[in-house]
Amino acid sequence: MSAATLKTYVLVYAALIVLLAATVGIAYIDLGTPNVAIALAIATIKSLLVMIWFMHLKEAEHIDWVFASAGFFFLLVLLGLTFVDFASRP
Amino acid sequence: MTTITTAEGDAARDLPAVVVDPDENYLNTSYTVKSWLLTHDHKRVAILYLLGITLFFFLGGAAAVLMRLELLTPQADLTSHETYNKLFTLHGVIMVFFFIIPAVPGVLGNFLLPIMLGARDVAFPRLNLLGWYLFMIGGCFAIAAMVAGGVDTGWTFYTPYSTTYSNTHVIATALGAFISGFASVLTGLNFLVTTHRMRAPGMKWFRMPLFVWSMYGTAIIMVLGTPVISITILLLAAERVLGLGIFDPARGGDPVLFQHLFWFYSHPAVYIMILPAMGIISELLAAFSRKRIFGYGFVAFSSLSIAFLGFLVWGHHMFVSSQSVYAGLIFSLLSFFVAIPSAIKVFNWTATLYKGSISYDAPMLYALGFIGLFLIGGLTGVFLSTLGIDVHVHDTYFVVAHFHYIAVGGTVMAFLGGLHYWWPKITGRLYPEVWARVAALTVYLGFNLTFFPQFILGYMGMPRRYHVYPPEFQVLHVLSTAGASILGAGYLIPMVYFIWSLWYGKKAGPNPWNAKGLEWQTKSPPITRNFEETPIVTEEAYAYAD
Amino acid sequence: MHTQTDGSALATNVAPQFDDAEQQARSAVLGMWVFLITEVLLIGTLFATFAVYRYRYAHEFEEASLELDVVLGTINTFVLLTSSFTVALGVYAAKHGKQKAIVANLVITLALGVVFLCVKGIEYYAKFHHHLVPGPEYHFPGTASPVGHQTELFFTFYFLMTGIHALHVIVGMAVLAWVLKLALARRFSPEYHTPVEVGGLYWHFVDIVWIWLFPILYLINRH
Amino acid sequence: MWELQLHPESASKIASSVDSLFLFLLVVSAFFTVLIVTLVIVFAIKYRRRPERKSVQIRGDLRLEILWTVIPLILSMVMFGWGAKLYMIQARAPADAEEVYVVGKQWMWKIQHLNGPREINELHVPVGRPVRLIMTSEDVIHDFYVPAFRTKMDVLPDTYTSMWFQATKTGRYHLFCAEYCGTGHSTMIGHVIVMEPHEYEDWLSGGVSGQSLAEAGEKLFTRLACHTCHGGKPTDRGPPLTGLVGSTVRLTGGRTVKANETYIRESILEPKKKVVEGYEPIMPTYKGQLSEEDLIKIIAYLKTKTKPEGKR
Repeated sequence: MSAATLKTYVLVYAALIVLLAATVGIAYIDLGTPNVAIALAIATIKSLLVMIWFMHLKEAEHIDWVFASAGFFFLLVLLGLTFVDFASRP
Repeated sequence: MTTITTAEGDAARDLPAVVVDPDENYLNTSYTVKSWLLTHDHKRVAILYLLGITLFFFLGGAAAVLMRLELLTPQADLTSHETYNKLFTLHGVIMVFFFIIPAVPGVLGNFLLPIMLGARDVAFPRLNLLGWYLFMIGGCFAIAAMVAGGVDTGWTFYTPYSTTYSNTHVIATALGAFISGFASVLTGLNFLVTTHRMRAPGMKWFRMPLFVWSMYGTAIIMVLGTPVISITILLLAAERVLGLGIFDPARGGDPVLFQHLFWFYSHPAVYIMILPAMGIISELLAAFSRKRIFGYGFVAFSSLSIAFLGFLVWGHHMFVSSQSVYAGLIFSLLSFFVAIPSAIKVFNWTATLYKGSISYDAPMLYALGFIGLFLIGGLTGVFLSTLGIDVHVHDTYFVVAHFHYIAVGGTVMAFLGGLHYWWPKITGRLYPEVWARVAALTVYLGFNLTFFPQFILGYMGMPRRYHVYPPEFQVLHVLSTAGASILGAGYLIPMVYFIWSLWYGKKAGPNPWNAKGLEWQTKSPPITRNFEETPIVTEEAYAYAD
Repeated sequence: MHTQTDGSALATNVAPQFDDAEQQARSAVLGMWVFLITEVLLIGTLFATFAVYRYRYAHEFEEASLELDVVLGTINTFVLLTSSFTVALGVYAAKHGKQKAIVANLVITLALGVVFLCVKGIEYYAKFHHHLVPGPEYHFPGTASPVGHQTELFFTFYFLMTGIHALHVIVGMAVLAWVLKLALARRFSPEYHTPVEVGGLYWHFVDIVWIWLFPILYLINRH
Repeated sequence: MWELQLHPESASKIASSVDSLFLFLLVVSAFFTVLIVTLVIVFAIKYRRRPERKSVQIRGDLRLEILWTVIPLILSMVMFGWGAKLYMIQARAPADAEEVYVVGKQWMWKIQHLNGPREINELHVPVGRPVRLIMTSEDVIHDFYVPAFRTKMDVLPDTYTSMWFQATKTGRYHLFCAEYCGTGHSTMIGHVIVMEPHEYEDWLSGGVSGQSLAEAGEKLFTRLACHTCHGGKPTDRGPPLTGLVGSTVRLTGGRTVKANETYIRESILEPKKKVVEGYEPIMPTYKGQLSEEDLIKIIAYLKTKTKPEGKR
């Protein structure tokens, strides 16, 4: 629950920029299907960095965590069950 | 249940005392129109909502009356095809978006939630008022569309009919629903934050009244579901105006995707309608059998699980839509799971009556009636989750009857019961008990006569949204219309005596029902800040000892 | 803590429905998170719709995606990430009562917002120029089917998603401008800085949306 | 006119199964409704408020909660399984089902039999033989609903959906459009006429057209000169079409697709969307030149082009 210091912010920012470079770079290497997975994984990590440190979830109460993840969870429900239909069509 | 003691902040008394008129309450602090239109008081916002939804209820009801009259005979006598289609669209849009969804949360939720928690107001009073304005503006869009010539897509707005083929005022109506969606979001947001942050000292989660639990579940659905319908409506409007191809199969779009997005909200919206009603019923049963609700924890958690599971079952509206067979199987299976928490509630309510001390006041008559009607509505929902049966009765009057048993037999009955129960608190006046019991029985009889024949019609194969129909269905339609006229009368009676009671009703004390709950421990009507002193809660809900 | 009567309402910046500043601040932050849930689902629904069509028309969407300018997209991502950083610094400054730093960071953030919108405008102009705006003028130069509407669908989503995102950038800038106005009036202190924090949360959310838009629109299948 | 009928006619193989399942649900529902309503009434009377009696506070009972969670759960799983079984039967038409094409438009049903006859708002079928409907719409979504057969299916524009039934009783049954489709929705009705097989054969041969759907399709195929590219020779610019329907096709880029009616329709109208592996995307579109009925004719013709015996 310790409050973030200036150093943390700088480190998080640096990490975000490195990840940006990584995602652009990897996009130009042909890896087949993993390209999509890697791009989405990097986006997930970047979002988590922003949410945990910049948006102070690290110092937040449990309920803020629950609410912060609820939106993404139900979005996955929407995406998942819709794809059950579209992906299993003949 | 609670004892009101002075909170440990006596320092406040040293401040220059505001001279308080002992008769002052939230209604008589000011009489100006401005004081109402710019109010931050959740109780006044509730009254504003009450006026709004009453207006829309009678508007939607008028459309229903015209439809029922038209359906007396198999052929078209009263209206043209166009007019009939516009009538059922109007009825659906108004009743769903502007009556049932805001009714209980907007009126009883707004009035009671902060008081039941021991708070002075909701967390964001200005947003609360803004919500009412958005609701009314949205309603004005819908009414304007009607006045300008109406809309004929059905409240479901299915593409490509709504985007390409209908020549009516689709956009104005859709924008009406879009704007009022924000009102829903603001209500839900306020309820969630208020419940988390504004509980009085000692008001632990498992001391909260079940009405608050059900409002909490409702708020979750409002916050999670509404944005999806908002953006979907926006895409629909963009497609219609700009000629984009998002849902248009001729341009690579998929109309079935529209149905997925539409029902992702619109199925949980059914739980926005019924969860608050369940909360009211829990309050009424406890108060009029003078008992703690049997299995309080199970009833509380069933509200949350209904809110959660409600998001997983939307595809059961699409069993014959050409969605894949596997999707159909999964949605059917999940739909059965949502039946379980509803069943748990019904069993616990019934068990609550056991060894109670039951009185037959009008609110209790509504509550007992609710159990029967909700039972039928819920069980026929199980029929519709069952794949083989749904293929036959989908889009027939069976579905129409089912959702009216839930939304009207369930929610409207509960809303009326709740309105009677809390009327003395809201207005400070008692309603005439005899008339109220007569009205409750009239509504009950009229409702069943209107909608039970529609189950049979549906199984016989009568499709919904039919202006003319084969003659063999006529007898049941005539029965249904007869019931509707009784039902209509049943709704008008309370309207009359509620207004009458504002001037001539007996004055109510703080607690006319001798009930438990923080709302009965403050004056009737309450003061603007709800409580003279912040209450401190020391007992669980429904701590009846007699 | 719950000793509210008329007395503490007189304390600055505490609305009458709250007991104290702490309750008010916690309510505001939670309220913002709840609001962000609705935003996640609002924009998320567009992502889900996009995903369905990308799955169905994978080839055409990949072709169309090549028409987007990765350099400008990368610049804009960099701009928004940096603005998120400066907003975070602004909140940090507010927590520590550094008035000048709050103002400076907010000004930089707003400037970066303007840069983002300008770059976006350049991109839109190029698309317009190349007849890639869905509508009667639409013409796709690549090898994909000229009659199929699938690449047009991609650009429909490109404009819808980036357009709605740009709208959020503008709203976010308006919020931050209001916060800046309060900062200039020296309204914030280590005890009271809720508007900075809440405005910051919104801005970070706008950044996160772009973090997702960038790869799915510009990057996937670049090679 | 004032006859009262409480049960729909049952005239297909699946209808009696649906009715049995419905009856099962009805009995279960009636049991719980009677149980709850009786308990409510008994409690309400027995424990009515009397000055000398107080309510007894009971907090709950875990055993009861488990009981009334588990019993409905078991019952509902039975219902799910039974309903799913019927759904799977309805989803899979028997291979020997006779095919009939249906085109819905605002506000009529156009029906084409393989042997030639065309009808509007009427569908003649033989009793005792499975019939598969292949359906599409010219405009909005419709729904082909025959209550006596207990089955319905949405009819969508720009794609084919299908449903099947096997009539068990001769007679004349209602056909409804069950998906709201605009002004004349309630007039988009008709009849399904179930006939004895020999009467049905007579009816078919009495049709005015004289040429079968496939024959008409073949003429169209020749008139449009499709055979110049799809002649079946290895040197042709387009892939061979013999034995195509029902096979699995490899596309450029390695994907495979099942060559069903929707695929063929799409390949005629948007030929460059799914190109067969080894061929150039050079086929022009036939969008705007072919009506839904023309497309059905060509599909019916292609279905007759099966490979010689023995080869698969």
